[in-house]
Amino acid sequence: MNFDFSDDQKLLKDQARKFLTEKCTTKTVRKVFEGSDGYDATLWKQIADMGWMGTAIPEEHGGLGLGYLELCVIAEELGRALAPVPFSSTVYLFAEAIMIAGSDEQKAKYLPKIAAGELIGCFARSEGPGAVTPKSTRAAFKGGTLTGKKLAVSDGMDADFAVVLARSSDEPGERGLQLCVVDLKGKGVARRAQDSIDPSRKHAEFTFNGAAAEALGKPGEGWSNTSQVLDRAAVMTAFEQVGGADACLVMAKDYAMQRYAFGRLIASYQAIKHKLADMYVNTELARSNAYYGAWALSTGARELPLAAAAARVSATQAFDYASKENTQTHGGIGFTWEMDCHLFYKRSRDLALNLGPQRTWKDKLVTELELSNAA
Amino acid sequence: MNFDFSDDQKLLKDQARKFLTEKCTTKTVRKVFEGSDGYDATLWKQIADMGWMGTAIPEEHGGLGLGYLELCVIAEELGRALAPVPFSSTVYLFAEAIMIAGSDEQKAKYLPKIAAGELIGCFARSEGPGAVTPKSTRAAFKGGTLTGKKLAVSDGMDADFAVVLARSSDEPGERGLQLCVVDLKGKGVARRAQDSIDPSRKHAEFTFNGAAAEALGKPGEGWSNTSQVLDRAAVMTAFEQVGGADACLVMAKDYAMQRYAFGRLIASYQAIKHKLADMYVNTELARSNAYYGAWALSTGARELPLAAAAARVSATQAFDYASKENTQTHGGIGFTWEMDCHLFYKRSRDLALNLGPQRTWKDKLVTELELSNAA
Amino acid sequence: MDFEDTPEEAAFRAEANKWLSANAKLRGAKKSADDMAEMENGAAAEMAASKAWQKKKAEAGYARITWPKGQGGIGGTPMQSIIFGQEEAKYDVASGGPFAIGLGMCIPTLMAYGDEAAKKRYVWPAVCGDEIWCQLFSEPAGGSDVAGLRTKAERDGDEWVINGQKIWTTGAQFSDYGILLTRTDPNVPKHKGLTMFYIDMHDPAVEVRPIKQASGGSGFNEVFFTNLRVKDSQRLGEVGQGWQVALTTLMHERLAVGGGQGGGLDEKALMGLARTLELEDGPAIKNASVRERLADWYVRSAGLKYTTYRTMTALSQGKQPGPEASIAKIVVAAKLQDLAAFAMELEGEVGALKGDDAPAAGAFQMGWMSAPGLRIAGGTDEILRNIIAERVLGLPQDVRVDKDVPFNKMPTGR
Amino acid sequence: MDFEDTPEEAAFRAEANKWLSANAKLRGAKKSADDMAEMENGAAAEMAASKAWQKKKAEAGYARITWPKGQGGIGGTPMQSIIFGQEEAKYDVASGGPFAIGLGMCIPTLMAYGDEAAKKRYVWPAVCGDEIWCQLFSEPAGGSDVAGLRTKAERDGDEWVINGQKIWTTGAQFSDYGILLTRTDPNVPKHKGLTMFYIDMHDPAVEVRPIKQASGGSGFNEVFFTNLRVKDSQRLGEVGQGWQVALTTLMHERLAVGGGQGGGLDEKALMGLARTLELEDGPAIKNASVRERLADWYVRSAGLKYTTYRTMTALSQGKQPGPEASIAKIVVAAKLQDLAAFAMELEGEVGALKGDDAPAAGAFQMGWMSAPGLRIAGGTDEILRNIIAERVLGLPQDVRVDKDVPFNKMPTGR
Repeated sequence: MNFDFSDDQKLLKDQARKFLTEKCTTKTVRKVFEGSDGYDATLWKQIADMGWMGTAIPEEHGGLGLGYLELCVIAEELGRALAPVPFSSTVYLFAEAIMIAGSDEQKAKYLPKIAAGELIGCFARSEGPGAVTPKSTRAAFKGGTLTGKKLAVSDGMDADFAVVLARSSDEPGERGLQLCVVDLKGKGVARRAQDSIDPSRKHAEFTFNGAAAEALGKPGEGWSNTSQVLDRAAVMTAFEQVGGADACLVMAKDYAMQRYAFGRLIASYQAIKHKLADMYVNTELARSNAYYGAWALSTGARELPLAAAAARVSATQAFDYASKENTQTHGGIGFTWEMDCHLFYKRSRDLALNLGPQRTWKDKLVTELELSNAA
Repeated sequence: MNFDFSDDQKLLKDQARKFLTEKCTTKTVRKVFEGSDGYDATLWKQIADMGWMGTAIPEEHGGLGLGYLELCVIAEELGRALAPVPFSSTVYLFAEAIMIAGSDEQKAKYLPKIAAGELIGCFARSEGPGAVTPKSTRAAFKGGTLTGKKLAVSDGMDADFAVVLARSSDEPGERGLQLCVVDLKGKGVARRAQDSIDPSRKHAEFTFNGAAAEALGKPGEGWSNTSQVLDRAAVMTAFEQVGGADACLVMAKDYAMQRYAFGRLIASYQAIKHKLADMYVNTELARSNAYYGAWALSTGARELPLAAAAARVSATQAFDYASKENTQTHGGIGFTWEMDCHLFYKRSRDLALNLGPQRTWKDKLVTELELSNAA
Repeated sequence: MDFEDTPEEAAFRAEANKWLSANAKLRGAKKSADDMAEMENGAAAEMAASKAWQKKKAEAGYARITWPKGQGGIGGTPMQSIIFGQEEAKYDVASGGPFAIGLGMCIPTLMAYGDEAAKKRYVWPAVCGDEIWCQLFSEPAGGSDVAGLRTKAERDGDEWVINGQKIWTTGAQFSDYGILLTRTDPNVPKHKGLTMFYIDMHDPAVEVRPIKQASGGSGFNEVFFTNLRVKDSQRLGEVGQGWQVALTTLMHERLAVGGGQGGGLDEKALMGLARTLELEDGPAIKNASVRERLADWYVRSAGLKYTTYRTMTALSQGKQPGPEASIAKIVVAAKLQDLAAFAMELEGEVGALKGDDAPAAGAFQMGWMSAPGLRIAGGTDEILRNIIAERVLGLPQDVRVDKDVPFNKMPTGR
Repeated sequence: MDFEDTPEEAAFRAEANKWLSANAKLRGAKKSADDMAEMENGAAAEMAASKAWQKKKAEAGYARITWPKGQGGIGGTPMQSIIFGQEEAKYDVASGGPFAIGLGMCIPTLMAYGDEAAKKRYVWPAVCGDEIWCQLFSEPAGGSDVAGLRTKAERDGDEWVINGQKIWTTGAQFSDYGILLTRTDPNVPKHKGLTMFYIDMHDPAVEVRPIKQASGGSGFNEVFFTNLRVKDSQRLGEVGQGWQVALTTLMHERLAVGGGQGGGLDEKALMGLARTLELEDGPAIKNASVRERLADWYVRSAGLKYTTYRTMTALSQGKQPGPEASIAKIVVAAKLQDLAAFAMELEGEVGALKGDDAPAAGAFQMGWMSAPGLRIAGGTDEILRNIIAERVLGLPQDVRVDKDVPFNKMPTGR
């Protein structure tokens, strides 16, 4: 039994935490949160210099060729620090889409640039409110051009390229779907910044009007390719969420241990103690589910879809609770703009919605349970 | 604005409480709970002498001709006392079914006996686990005879007559349903006692094999008649549930105010204080919803289906929480057979399932909201 | 059991309506273009409109119905106040919001503890809207624990010199006066060393700074006092009796805060959203999980509504409503947070947007961002549960280690 | 990260399996008719089988793997204990349940505080299953507050005379010995006046009465002492040091209780039920609200399962697992109560039945009836949250008013 990260992986994590504690304070986060920049370019450059974007990219494509476990420990620290960089869009989504569905040519074209920090990518699925389904996907990819709209694309204003889920044939349902890659600086692409609840993760609306696009993966496989990308991204995002939840627990605890009310530390009141105990319980369960997701991801286990869904649901719930109750523990001061509580509260919701809501993942989880019970 | 019971109604309530405090202690309840009798015949007789069964039955049919508000205040006290009598089966269900769907002849035949406490009735719907739907209703009422099975009928072993939901024609769905009345002492009726979680409310399985039955209401109206009966019963049961929840709150509070742990009354710990505060909040909300249900019931308002569903859902949640957390407040001793906590815990669940589960009522509630918004 | 007025109530309602229709227009279904333009004249114009409407009401005795004639009232009943409020809500009139704290809390305190000269000077200008008051109690060191305050008042002849800071002061930026709770003796237990004053908010020794909230808004302020000098005649109550005076004020606060919050973002709004969205398995409104939550939240809203009716009935019968009103905010705040988050999940990835980019013009996002504040302002969830436990159910207070300790000997972590 | 044994662990697993297959049969999918008949011989036969199997294990060093050779162990690691347990579970062997408390808590206490003669006399008979021990701490006056106990031990020459009552004593009805915490000095603060003894449960001065639980079962007992005389040599630890001794015992209890409870009634069982039921809108398994709950409960079960794996990994690496194990019972008990209630609602009116009359042979009803006990036994939800807050997160204890007060001056309400 060795259900833990290796010493090397732990060392990497410690280094990442140390680096981010120094270089990515909440002051760094606020510069993006309160400003118009989509990300912190200095931080992005530093991260690139350390090779983080290439952690799971094979060496032949310019990556470090380490693996997903290494990427997971970095993800946890990025989540803890609320790092304002397009890491998840570029690494968990865009790069994984290329690795899953890309041709050798495409891998050679995109992956080295990602690993070098020279390419920001994103992934575009939603076209409106409600569920993303084969039916809701109307953007049309035909004859090497893309036409249609995509909304709420994370890091969309800063991305160089987008992977887009689109309809490439008249086949019904998911059989008509295919992924494609679009150069966002090309003709026929209009982008508009959209206001988001967490402005440290900016979003964009894309309007494609006959934009040049290249196929990524086969026709009819767009939906299943997307599912695979989302499974992988869900595991890594779960680590970001666990990192965020853990940060909230630490903040709440630290505050409760120095704030007095009625002559006592507020940490001595059961209402606070039990709230923090619940935060701890949720976060530990989420961490354990995330570990299992990491194992499944790193070994390519066929349990990945179930493990990813469980990690996603558990981590979303943990971060949601921890960020809410961290604010509550702080009382009035916790609801001011100057305190950092709301940065976590807003990030928790952004991460909960990006990649699709809990409902969708829960339904998927149960579908996987049904399949595994039937097997 | 007069959203309260009248002084006369409050007086009736006080009298009922006083009577039940004296005559229906938990010792009385335990006699039925732990014994084989289906109800306490002495208590039933005393209640009959006071005319409670006839509270809402018109004077022309031997009742007191008071009204539903009066019946609601009695229901709250019966619920608080966990009265082990077939009151709800006979009065809320059987009598109401006769009043809603019965012919003048049928009213004259059954209502005076009910009012006099000489007839115990019940209402039989379920034929198996899962939802009761037109589709799940297979018992066949044809040519004056009934054939089929009904399960989990409250007070079924002691009832003289049953109203039964059955299929009377080959019309599909609810159009094929009709209510009928069966003399349970007649031929072709077999009954078997079923074990229940709350043995102070005993349940029975009925097997009808060509039993003589008379139609109650028109063919095709069985489902809508049942809905009407359930709406009325839901309001009165909500009062029983509020009474039960209130009793749990009082028990929990009294215990917390005399039990010491670590040198302090347990009532001084926030974990207990906040638990009791939540019980109070839930119970007050439930009471207010029940009042609205009572108003709708007593005035025959068209809001009754919505009001009944809201009263039902709210009261079920309040009693569920109060009975669970009353046990928890008592700690180990609360989980012993000798303490009364479990009597409330079990009754709360019995009331939650009888008349159908929350899920069904919630769905109905939203359907009513949709209709009222559309109107 | 009915929802009808008593004959007296009906008569009062008719009278109120007569006056309202003579002095205001019924609220139309939609604002006209003119009205919209008017509103955009901004805060100053709004405030002027509020003051004008307040004066009209005060002169007619509708501004504070339960107060005596000539002081903005008619010596009426609490039920008459409610009836007037119900009718007023049907008319297109300016908000009475700016006066709520002054008239709901500060002036009653002044009426209870001020001298005749002060009452004569301040009551009418406040009730007629000419002067606005705020309440200066909370401090950074003590949110829930109001009596833990540190703002110092030191005697200097016939004056007091005040230094310190208040926080969460609603309306300080447009207030003319305020009632201010200070510490005058740090050597006695904390509740015993307090003294109450009223002060001029325009004094240059008073500095008001708005607080930016996590939701982006700025409803509250910090207020700083640097050698603010007030006359001893501005003292309310005896020296060292400030806590008793404050309790009078706070008792009025509980009645003033209460329910009704949540910005109208309830299950009806969610139902509206659910009707427009498609989920994986069809229309959101048909989804069992959505329907279950709609029902859960509806029974809580409806339960609160009918609890208010019960309270109004008690008032109508001349009874004093109890602290049951505390339940409203606990229920509403938690529901708002959950409901808004759930709505955003229904919206999907697009739910992470806000403002006009989000569905329903970002109403659910706004509700979700303001909910944490609602769970805290006017008493945290935890404090309110304590209040219900102690004042409604009669359970003991939390163990108090601060009752008999001199204030300056109390642990504070600083 | 993997789920594989280290080479050493794999070797031990193989060895354990070799021994097990030589001494027991693999557990079949179904019990044979013969086995069933055997089981119906009842409790006495079951106990005999348990004792026989325990002896075999003790002789082979598998009864208490971490204990020294010759005392039922092999001086092994905690991980080896777990591995043996995993392998043993695959075989059709009698339960080790009757020995869990004695070997998990009582004997370790005796080993720490008993004299050589006592160790020599009691350890082997306990480990080989000949003698069963129980733990006599809890009293009616103090469930969560163990140190508030009142059972009195008074010195009489070389003996002590004990009077009082214990409660919630698991296994008292078949125990041969027990460790007993008593109050020897009521004039000092409560933690300081306690003394620990071990006693003979067959002494006629000891009376055991089973407690009927709300679920109908009787797993616990009350134990009464009427002038029970014990020798001073049966004292464990110094006079007045009983609390320190008890802490040793309780530390072992936390490790022994932990997770795994809930009777296997989990989301898999619910899923099985949901596959068989029709709701208003079709099969229950397709209902969005059912699916949502299945997922909610699954992630909690899975989270616990993988938390256990993390703990085992720590053990495997020779680390001491922390009090994180406390989370299991909080999670499992609440889940059981909610899940069982939800299942009953799916069953509809028929869910109010129990036993064979209910679907799934009443499994959900039984779970629902036992859940309140699980939320209390071995530490209430509230006490466990306190433990997590204090021991894991390092938050302060609740305000203690009982620390320095003589026991007989403490308020008790009696």
